[in-house]
Amino acid sequence: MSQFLQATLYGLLQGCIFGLVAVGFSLVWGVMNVVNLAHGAFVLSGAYVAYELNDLVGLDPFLGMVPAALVLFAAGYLLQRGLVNLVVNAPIFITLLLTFGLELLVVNGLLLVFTADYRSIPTSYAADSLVLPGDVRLPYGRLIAAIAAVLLTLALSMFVRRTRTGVAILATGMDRGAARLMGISARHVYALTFGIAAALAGAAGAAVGAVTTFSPADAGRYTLFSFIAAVLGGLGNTYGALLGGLVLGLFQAWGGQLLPGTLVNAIAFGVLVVVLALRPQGLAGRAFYASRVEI
Amino acid sequence: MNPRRQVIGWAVGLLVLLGAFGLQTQLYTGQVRTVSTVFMYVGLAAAWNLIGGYTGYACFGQVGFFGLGAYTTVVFMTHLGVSFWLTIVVAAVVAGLFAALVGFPLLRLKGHYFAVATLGVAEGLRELVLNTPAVTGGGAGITIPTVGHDAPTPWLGNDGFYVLFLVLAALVVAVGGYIAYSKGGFALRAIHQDEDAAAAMGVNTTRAKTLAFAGSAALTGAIGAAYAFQQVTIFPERLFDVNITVLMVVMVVLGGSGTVAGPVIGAIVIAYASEWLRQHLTNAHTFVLGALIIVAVVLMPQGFVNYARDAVTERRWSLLDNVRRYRL
Amino acid sequence: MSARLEARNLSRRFGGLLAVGGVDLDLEEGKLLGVIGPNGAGKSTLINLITGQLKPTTGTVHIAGKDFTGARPWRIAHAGVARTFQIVKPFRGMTVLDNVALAGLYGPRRLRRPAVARRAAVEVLDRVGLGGKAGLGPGELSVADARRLELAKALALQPRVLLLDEVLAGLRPAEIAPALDLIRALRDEGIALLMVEHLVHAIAAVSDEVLVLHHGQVLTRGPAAQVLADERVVEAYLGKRYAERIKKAVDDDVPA
Amino acid sequence: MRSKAIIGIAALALTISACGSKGDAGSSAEDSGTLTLGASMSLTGSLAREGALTKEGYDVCAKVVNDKGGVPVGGKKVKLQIQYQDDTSKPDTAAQLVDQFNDKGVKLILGPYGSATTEAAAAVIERNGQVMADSAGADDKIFQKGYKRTFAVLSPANQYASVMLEAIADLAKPKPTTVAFVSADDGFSKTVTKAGVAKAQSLGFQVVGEEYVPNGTSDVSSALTKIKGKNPQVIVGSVHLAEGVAIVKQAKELGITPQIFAETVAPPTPDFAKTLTTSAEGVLGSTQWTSKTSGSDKWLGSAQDYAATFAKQFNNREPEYHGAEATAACLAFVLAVEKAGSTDPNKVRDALAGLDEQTFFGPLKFNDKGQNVTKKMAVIQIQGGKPVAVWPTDSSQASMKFPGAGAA
Repeated sequence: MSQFLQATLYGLLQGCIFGLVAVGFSLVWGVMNVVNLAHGAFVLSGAYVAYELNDLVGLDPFLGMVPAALVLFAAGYLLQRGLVNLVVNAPIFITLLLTFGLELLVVNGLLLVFTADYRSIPTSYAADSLVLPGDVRLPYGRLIAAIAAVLLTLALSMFVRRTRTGVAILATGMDRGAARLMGISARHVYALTFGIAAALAGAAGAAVGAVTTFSPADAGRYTLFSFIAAVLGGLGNTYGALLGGLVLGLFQAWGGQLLPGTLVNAIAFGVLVVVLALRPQGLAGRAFYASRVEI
Repeated sequence: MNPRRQVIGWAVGLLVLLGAFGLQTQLYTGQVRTVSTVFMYVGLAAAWNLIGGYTGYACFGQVGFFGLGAYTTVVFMTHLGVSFWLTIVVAAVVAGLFAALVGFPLLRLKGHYFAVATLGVAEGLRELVLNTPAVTGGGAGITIPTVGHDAPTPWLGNDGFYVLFLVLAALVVAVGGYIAYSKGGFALRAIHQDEDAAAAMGVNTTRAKTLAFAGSAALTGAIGAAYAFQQVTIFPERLFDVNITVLMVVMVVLGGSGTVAGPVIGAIVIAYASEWLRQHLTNAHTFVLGALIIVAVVLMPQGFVNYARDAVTERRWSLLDNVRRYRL
Repeated sequence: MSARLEARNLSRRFGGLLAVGGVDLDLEEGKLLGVIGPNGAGKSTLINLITGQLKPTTGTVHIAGKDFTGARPWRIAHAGVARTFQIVKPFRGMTVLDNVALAGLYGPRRLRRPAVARRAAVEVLDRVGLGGKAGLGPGELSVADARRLELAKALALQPRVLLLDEVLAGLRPAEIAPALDLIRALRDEGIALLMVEHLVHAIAAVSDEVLVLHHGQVLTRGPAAQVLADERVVEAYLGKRYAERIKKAVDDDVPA
Repeated sequence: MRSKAIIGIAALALTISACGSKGDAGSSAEDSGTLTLGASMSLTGSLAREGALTKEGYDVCAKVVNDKGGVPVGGKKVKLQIQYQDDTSKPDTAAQLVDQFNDKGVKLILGPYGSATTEAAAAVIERNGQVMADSAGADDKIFQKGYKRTFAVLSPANQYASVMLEAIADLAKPKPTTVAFVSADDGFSKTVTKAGVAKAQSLGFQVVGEEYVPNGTSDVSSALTKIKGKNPQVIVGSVHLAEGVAIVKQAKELGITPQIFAETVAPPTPDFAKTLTTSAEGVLGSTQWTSKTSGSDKWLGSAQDYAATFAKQFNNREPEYHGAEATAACLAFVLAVEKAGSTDPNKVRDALAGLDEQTFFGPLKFNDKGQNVTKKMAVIQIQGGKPVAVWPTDSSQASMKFPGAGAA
C-alpha cells in the first residue's frame, strides 16, 4: 500500500513542478492567444542563470529563483516589445513559427555557451527526504519546488485580480480594442505579460535545476509538458496550469505503477487528446478562451 | 482563376518535373541523396498544404501520419514479406483511414486547440510504437530485409529513391494543383475563411474537412513509407520527430500557404538553406536557421508566392508594410 | 397546402439563460413574416435554430413536411432554406463573384464545374446591384454593398425559404426603398420569407404578419398596424417609464 | 497572375540543376599531402554531450600522429586530417553525410556516436565500399547483418552489464543475492540488459526486477518505486547519461538504499560525479578503458601516457573511455594504413581485418563480424569524486569498496 501512496505523493510533487513550468505558458496563451514554443527554452535559461549564480557566489538555487525571474522578465519584455508584437495580429501559424525560430535560437545559443553537459545545481538538502510513516518519503527539493509552485500561482492570481496592472492584462486579453480605448497601451501590457510569463519560466527553471539534471536538449520536453498542463487545466484562469500539472503528475504516477514504465509518456498524450476531444476548454478553463477563433 | 492560367500552371509544372529528372544526371551520390530529401520535403509540404494551407487547420501532428505510413510498410515487408510497391499503397490507406478516424473528434476543434490535439496524437503514436517491440521493434528500431532471398523488394539505390521521391512529390503537387482549381478547392478555401458561412451555403464542412485531412495524411503516409524503405533501419524518435512537422509548416508558410507553388518553393529554399548551413557552419547552423526563420516570418508572413503576386499586381514591394499589417 | 416551413415549440438554453423559449411559427409561400424585438430578444438565435447553426433544446423544425430538427446547416440549405447573417460573413480571400459562385457548386443545384457556377453567379449579382463589382474583394465593398453580397449569396441558392437577419441595417435611407422593392419581388415570386429588422417602418411596409419577441418569448403577433400600436411592444422596446410618457402624449392630442 | 509565380520556380529549379554540376569534385583522399578521415559527429541534438567527448578523442589522435610527423604510407609521411560534419544526432542525416564524404572521395570514416546512427552509417559504408572504424556503436545487432567493412574497436554491448556483475561476484564480500535491473528502452540498453540478466542468473544472483523507462528521461521514479518493495541489494542500470544520474538521485529521494549501484555509460563521464557530488560515491561503472588498461603502442604509449597526453591537451582533465575509444578507432586506421602501405579502402579494410596489435586501449583484433571480442571491459568505482579502476584486479588502481552506496 505504501508503494502506491509513495507514487501518489511523488506524482503530486511532480505535478506541482509541471504546474510551475506551465503557468507562464498558460498566461501567454490565455491573454495573448500566442502559443510560445520557446517556453521550454526560457525554463532552461532560468536554470542556467541559477547555475551560474550558484557557481559564482554559491547562491542556493531556490533563492536563485528571484534573480532568474528578473533576468528572464527583462528578456521576455524586450522580446515581446521588439519581436512578438510584430506578429501578434497574424494567423496562428505565424506566431507558432516565430516562437519556434526563437526556440532554435535560444537552445542552440545555450548549447554554444554552456556546451551540452548534463548539469544539476548542487544543494546539500535537495535529495534528502522527509520520512513519513510507512517509509513514504517526500524529498525536500521537490517539496520546496511544489510549495513555490503553489505560492507563485497564488501570487499571480492575486496580481491579476487585485492590482491595476493585473486587471489591465486581463482586460487586454479579453478585448484588446476595448482596452486600448480605455487608455491601456496594449504594447506595454503585452510586453509585461510576456515578461511575467518568462519570469515564471525562469523561476521554474531555477527550481527544476536544483531538483533534476538539465541540458539544452531538454527544452522541447518542458514545452511539451507545458502544453499538456495548460490544455488540461484550461485557459482563462491562473490556477488552470497548476491544476493541469497535478492531474498530469498523478496520471503519470499511477500509470507508472499499473502499466510498464515506458507507457508513462503515452498516458500523458492520451489524456491530452481525450480532454481536448471531450472538453476543449479544459477542466477549469472558460469556454470563451477555447471558442476564440482566429482568422 | 481563368482556365488560361491553369494551363500555364500545368505546363510550367511539367517543365520543372523534366528539369528535375535532368538534374539527376548531374549529381554525385551524396548530392543525389540530398536532393531526394528536398523532394521528400516538397511532397510533405504540399501534402500539409491541403489541410494547413487550403483548409486552414494547422495540423501539428503531421509527422504522426509520416511515421504511421513508414511503420506500416516496414511491418508488412518485414513480417509478411509483402512487396514494397503494395505496402506503400497500404501505408497510404492506413494513414488516411487513421486520419479520418481521429479527425472525427478533432476536426471540431479550431486554431491552437486543433494544433495541440494533433501534436498529442503524433506523440501518442510514437509512444505506441515504442511500446510494441514485438511488432515494431520499439526503441531498438526495425530493419527491412533488403538483401538476400527473403527481401520482398530489392533496395532501389540512391538513384531509384531520387526518382521515387520525385514522382511522389510531383503526385502530391499535382493533387494540390487539381484541388486548387476544382470544386473541392472552393469548399476548402471557404471553410478556411468562414466555416459557418460555408455551411450555410450548402458545403458539408465535416465531410470536406475529413477528406482533406485524410487525403493529406494518406499522401504523407506514402512518403513516410518511401522514406522508411530508403532508410532500411528506422527508429521511432526519428520517424515521429516533431521537427519534421514544424519544418513542413515553415516551408508552406514561408513559401506561400494555400497556394500551389508556395510549398514547392518553400521546401526547395528551406531544405537547401539548412543543408548549406549545416555544411558550412558546423556548430551554429541550427542557431542561424532559427534566426532566418524569425526574420522571414516577420518580413514575409504571407509567404513568397503571395508576396510576389501582390508585388507584381499592386506594385507593393516594401516588406515593411507586411510588418505594419500584423504589428500590434 | 401546409406551410413551407413549420417551427413548433422551438427553444434554446445556454446554461441558465433561456435564449429562446417555446416559439411557434409558419412560413408560407409568397408570405413575409416580420420579426421584431429589443436587442437580446433572441431573434438571431431563432434563425440559427432554424438553419441548424445551433441545436434546439426543445421543439421541431419541418421543411415542406419533412423533419429537419437539429439537421446540419448544409442539409437545411439543400432543402431550399437560405439565410443572411446579421454580421456579414464574406469569404475575404475570394472575389465577390466567387463568393456567390460557391452557392451554385454546393447549393441544391450541385453544379460540377466552377466556371459554370461563376456564369450563374453573374445573374444574381446583377439582380442585387453588384453587377459591376464581381472582380472586387469583399474587403473593398461599402457597408451597403456588403449587405447586398450577403443577400446575393443567399439568393444564389435559389431558395424556397429565405431568412433575412437585419439585411437593411446600415443602409442609407435612399437605399432602403429599392431594397424593399427587391424583397417584395422575392415575395411575389413565391419565396417564403422571414425578416428580422429594427426599422419599424420597413417591417410595416412588407410584412404580412409581425411577430414580437421579448426575452426569447413571443410577446404578441398579428397584422403590422395592430402589433406596432400595442403598448406592450412599445414598453418592451423603450422600457416602462418611457412607454407611459408616450402613452400620455398620444392620449392628450388624439381624442379617444 | 499565378503563372508568373510558377514560372519563377521553373527558373529556380533549373538554376539548381546547373550549379549542381559534377565539376566540383572535392579534395580526394588520394592527393599526396594528407590522409583525410571523415567523421559524422552529433555536435547538436540529443547526443551532443557524448558527441563532444568522442570528438575530443579523435582530435587527440590527429594531434599526436601529426606531432610525430604524420602517417607513414609506403615510405612517405602523410598528414592526418579529420573532417567533421554535424549529423544533429539523427541516423538518416548521418547516412546522408557518409554518402557526401564518399562523393568527396573520403573513403575512411570514423564512426558517429551511438548505436542507431552507427547502424545507419554502416549500411551506407557497405554500399559505397568505404571503411568505418566504429568508436561508439556497441549494439551487437549492427554486427549480425553480415557487414564486412565496419570494425568496432570497443567491446560489444553484451559485456557492459555482465562485466560489472562479474566484478561484484568476484570482489563483494559478503556476496549480495538480489539484483534489480532498470533499463532505458533503446536498442543498445536492451541488449545490455538481456545479456546482464543472463549473466546474473549464471552467477547465482536472483533477479528480482526488470523495469524499463523511456530513453533519455530524467524521471525514473515510477520504476524505482516498483522495485523498492523488493529491496534489491544491487541495482543495475543499463542507461545513458540522463537516466544514469536520475536513478541515483531519485533512489536517494525515495529512500532506496541498495548495497551498490552499477550503471553503464554514465559513471565514468565527468558530468556524473559533478552533478551527484556525494551520492555518486561508491557507484560502479563499466568502462572500455582506464588509465590502468594494459598494453601500449608506438603512437600513444601506454594508457598512462595517453592519460597524460589527453590532460595536456584538455587543460589537465582526466580522459574517460568515450575519448579513449575514439582515439583507438582513429589509431586503428593509422595502424591499418601503415600496414597496408596505401590508403586504398579495400587494402585498408583487409589490413584492419587482419590487425592484431596491443595498444594503449588494449588489444585491437577483430573477428569476422568486425567486433573486437578479445578486448575485455573494465569496472570503475567513484571514489572521492573520481572514477577509479577496481576490476579486473590485476590492472586496478584501488580495491572496490563494498557496500558502495551509503558508504560515503
